Amino acid sequence: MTTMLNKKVDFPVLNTTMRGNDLVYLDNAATTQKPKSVLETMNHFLTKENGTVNRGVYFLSQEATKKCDDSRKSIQLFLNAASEKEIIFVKGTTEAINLVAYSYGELLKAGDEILITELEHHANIVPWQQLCLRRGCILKVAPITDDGHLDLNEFKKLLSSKTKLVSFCHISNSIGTINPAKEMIKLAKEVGAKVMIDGAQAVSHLKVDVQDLDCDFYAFSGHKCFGPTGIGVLYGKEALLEKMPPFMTGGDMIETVSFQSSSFAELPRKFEAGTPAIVEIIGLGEAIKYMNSLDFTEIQEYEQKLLNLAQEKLGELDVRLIGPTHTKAAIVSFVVNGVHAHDVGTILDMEGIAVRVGHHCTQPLMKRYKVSSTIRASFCFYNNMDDVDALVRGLKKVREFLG
Amino acid sequence: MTTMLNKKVDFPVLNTTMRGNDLVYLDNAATTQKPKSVLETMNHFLTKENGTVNRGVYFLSQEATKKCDDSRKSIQLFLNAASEKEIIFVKGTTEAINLVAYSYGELLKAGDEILITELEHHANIVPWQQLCLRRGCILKVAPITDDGHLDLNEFKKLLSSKTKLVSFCHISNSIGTINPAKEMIKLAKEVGAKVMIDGAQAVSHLKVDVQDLDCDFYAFSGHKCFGPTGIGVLYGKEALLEKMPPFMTGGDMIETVSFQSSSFAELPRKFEAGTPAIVEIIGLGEAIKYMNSLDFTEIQEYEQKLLNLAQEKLGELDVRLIGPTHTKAAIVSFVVNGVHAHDVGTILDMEGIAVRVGHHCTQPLMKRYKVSSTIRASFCFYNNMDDVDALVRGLKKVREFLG
Amino acid sequence: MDNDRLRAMYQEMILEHNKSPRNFGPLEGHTHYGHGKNPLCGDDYEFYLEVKNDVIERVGFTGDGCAISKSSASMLTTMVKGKSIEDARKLSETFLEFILNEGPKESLGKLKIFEGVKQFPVRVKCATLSWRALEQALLKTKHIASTEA
Amino acid sequence: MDNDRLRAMYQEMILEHNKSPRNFGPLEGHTHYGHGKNPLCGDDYEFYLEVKNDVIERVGFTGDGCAISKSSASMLTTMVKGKSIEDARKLSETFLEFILNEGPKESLGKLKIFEGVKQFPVRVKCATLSWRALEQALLKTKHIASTEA
Ligand SMILES: Cc1ncc(COP(=O)(O)O)c(C=O)c1O
Ligand SMILES: Cc1ncc(COP(=O)(O)O)c(C=O)c1O
Repeated sequence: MTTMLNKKVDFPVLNTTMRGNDLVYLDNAATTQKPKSVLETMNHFLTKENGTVNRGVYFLSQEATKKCDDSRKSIQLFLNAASEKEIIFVKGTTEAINLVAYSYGELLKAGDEILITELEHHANIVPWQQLCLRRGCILKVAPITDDGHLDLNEFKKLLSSKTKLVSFCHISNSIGTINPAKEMIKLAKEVGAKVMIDGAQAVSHLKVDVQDLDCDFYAFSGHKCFGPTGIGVLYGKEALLEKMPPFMTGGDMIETVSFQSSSFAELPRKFEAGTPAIVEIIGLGEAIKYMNSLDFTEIQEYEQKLLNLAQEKLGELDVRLIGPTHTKAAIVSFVVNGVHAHDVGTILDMEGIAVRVGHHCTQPLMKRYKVSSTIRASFCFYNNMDDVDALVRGLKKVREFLG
Repeated sequence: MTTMLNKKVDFPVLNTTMRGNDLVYLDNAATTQKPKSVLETMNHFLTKENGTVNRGVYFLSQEATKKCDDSRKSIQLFLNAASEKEIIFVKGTTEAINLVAYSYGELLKAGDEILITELEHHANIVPWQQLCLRRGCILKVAPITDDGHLDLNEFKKLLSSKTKLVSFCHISNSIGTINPAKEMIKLAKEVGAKVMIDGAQAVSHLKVDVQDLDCDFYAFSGHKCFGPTGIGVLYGKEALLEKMPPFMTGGDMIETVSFQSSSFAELPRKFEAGTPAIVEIIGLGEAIKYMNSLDFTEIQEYEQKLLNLAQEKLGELDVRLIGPTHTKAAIVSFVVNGVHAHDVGTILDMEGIAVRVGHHCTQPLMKRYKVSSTIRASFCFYNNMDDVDALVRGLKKVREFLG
Repeated sequence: MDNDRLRAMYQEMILEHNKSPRNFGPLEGHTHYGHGKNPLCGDDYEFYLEVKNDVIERVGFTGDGCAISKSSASMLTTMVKGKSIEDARKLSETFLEFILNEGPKESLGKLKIFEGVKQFPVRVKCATLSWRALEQALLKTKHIASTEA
Repeated sequence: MDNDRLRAMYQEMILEHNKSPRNFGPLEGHTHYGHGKNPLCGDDYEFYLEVKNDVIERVGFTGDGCAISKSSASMLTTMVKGKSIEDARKLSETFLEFILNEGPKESLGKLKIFEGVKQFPVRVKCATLSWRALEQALLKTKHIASTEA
């Protein structure tokens, strides 16, 4: 336990005190904190350089345009996408999935099947349900085993020539499972299905390479990887995006408009209607730069140490761990036996410890485990062993108070 | 010309120098600058208080939730909406219109008519065209007169019991026309049509009262009224929003989710899928506070003075003014005879003057006036008479250079 | 200080009701029914009342949630049993006024114990949920099959 | 300084071509056609070439746009007239290399005059638009009705 990454210094919020203690922030799966460099870049832009993009011949607008273009370029490189045209700015993972459901969905017909898994966040369930209602498609769900891993055999059995799209999370936000994405994609491709990956939880934990994965779509949210809210990314393979109709329409995404008909701009703008989230795009670009300064191998090792320590120490308490214990990200979901998660959350809050309690937008998964809610501690590389200790101390206090 | 509002001091960007001169920012219709209070509020939140909303029992999340609720409340009061349930956060006007086109659009059938005007921004044209393609509705367009005002007679003639929705801009972004919204709404209601107002340009120029207007939908963008990008508002009447199906789906907008079906949360969350644009909502709340500190009657008078001066001085040059000269906001659109707008923009930029050149996302309106582009100077209350003078000086320089 | 606030909320009696809720279980032959649900935290309770001659003769509840919501539900059932519909409604109003605003607590009896929850704004909903469900139940009579009428 | 930059871009010859574009107008009996368009600023030009035995014999253009794009289009037509397809392509390549990167200008003749545009990154597209359209035209033969073949 010698390597301490000691990254808290980069994140102003982590250096605030909370209810008299140092803040122990363990809700990283909900939203991460932002490094100083991101905050300064955004603030600098808004105080010195604010302007709109794409259309201005004047300096402020040229600079803003250039910065947004640069951010798109960094994201392309970050994901190893083949072209900048494949990087579409959206407001978050949820919009990205809805975009695909509405737009790629237009290419589907009644009887076509969409396959998801039991691990999914509501954002990767409901848009497909709605698509099925609109177009008569059928939603199939691949089950997981009791230990929280995808049941690959069942997954295979559910794949057929009817499967037009497979959509699954790279990492489960609720119990931390890391899906065997490459293998799943290979299997899906064998039956000719397209594959979408909900990467909301993945980009902050592991190195993503969309070409190596060979997925058709990949989505993530800026606010979950050290960037601002209001911005996210949909990666899509160029050839597929070309075939898809636009989702939202309006300014900036058209070529010509007449009252009779309109023609659409080239990728990526075809999918980016309206004034973009300019300062958010610039902030996300800076967050990518921050991530590029990290060594993801080191981060993974470090986070696994945190995870192991947390699982070990929680194992000594009267709690029930939910989900996998290996091949998972540093996300621990558990219930304190005999105590409701909400009460646990309140008492931890009084100690300055931020965890998430509830269903984590994965109600079907909660049902699978026969719990209505869990306590979730989700770690980031900026957490340290002291944070684990604080959590354990907090849980002991829960027992003191609630017996 | 005695009243000088002298508000530039509140806006940091306006106090920067540009190419050796004071920045003369006349592209307010594209995006406005943000007052210090908005910048500080956002920066404070991100550096000290960042957390997610709605789901956390811990302090940061509670505070963020409260601030977002407060912002929604301010917007309700600002628009004089009947309830907070009627205020839906979206990423901007474009998303707001697309939301209505997708969701209210589901209630329309083949042959139903949608009526817009010749003044509209692409954001208020293309979503309806796409809706018409999807559902077999018919798009009708009310013409304007040569002087840039809606032809009310023609508008009346186009209304019929087939008209299900009338959608028009409160103020034209391209030529500044202020539409007679109340009268248009009254006429539309007589045939039973619902009315949507694209208020992108209006909220920064005049006091909006949605109950007094009696419109069914009203949309605006945060970045055009002193708030951040990535956030906007759709106002909708509660009873109508209740009848409409959700647009985007996912986390936070559901009540229960199972793999068989899902039920949706109450308004406004039914229309707000995914993690909201938290810091942007908070920033917008602060922008509303700023606007509440202003006297809109005074602002309108002042802006009209700027407008009159600009029109008078431009009239003395060899330029052609496009659009109305009265009942309009302080937006002046013109062409310099014999010189292309793009060249004008470049030369003005060299003087530190930011204007917009192009079609302003209103190609059909440009066609109506038989121009491919115009130069648009759009004023805000923080502009002053010196800015008008600078523009005129800049235009004289254009002549010097381009003959 | 924080420990004091916690102790003020998690009173002995609250914890005791949470551990051993009264009137727990569905009620056969109920005449009124109410459902209270907080989708954000997952609290979910159902209430069953048997009302005869305007008096709540029997009451039961099922469901699950945090200590505050469960003890609130349990204490609710003990408080409204035997009360007239009118009096139950009044009690509910007084309790909600007390918890949500600055309403007086004199007439609340042992419900005063929820005062500590007011220090925890996000938890206030937990205390009010069952009372909202009661109000709903008192509005919506569930007409039971005719033999019972 | 800014005036100098402006003067460097808006050279006399550029302004002169803008005012009196050469080879302006459509070309009857053309064999090749190209269309260049910048949806952001509205520049829109069409090019017509008559190619015989691999040589551009006649050339014409129509359309509208800023001074830079129009003079670029006009000068293009004067430069490629009489050239072989091969040579026109080479000229286009050299010009684009010169404007977009740091390519040599020696062989560009009077096209060197566009050097000043490089100081205005957003205007570079205006200078390159017509050359892109030319490349497109040289790729896409427009087969004219058989009597002309
Ligand atoms: C009248 C009008 N409508 C709609 C829009 C679109 O707004 P946004 O780009 O913020 O979505 C704009 C601004 O571009 C506008 O001026
Ligand atoms: C796995 C997963 N998918 C999707 C989402 C939705 O992301 P957002 O709310 O940023 O749109 C989240 C986060 O809430 C998530 O964890």
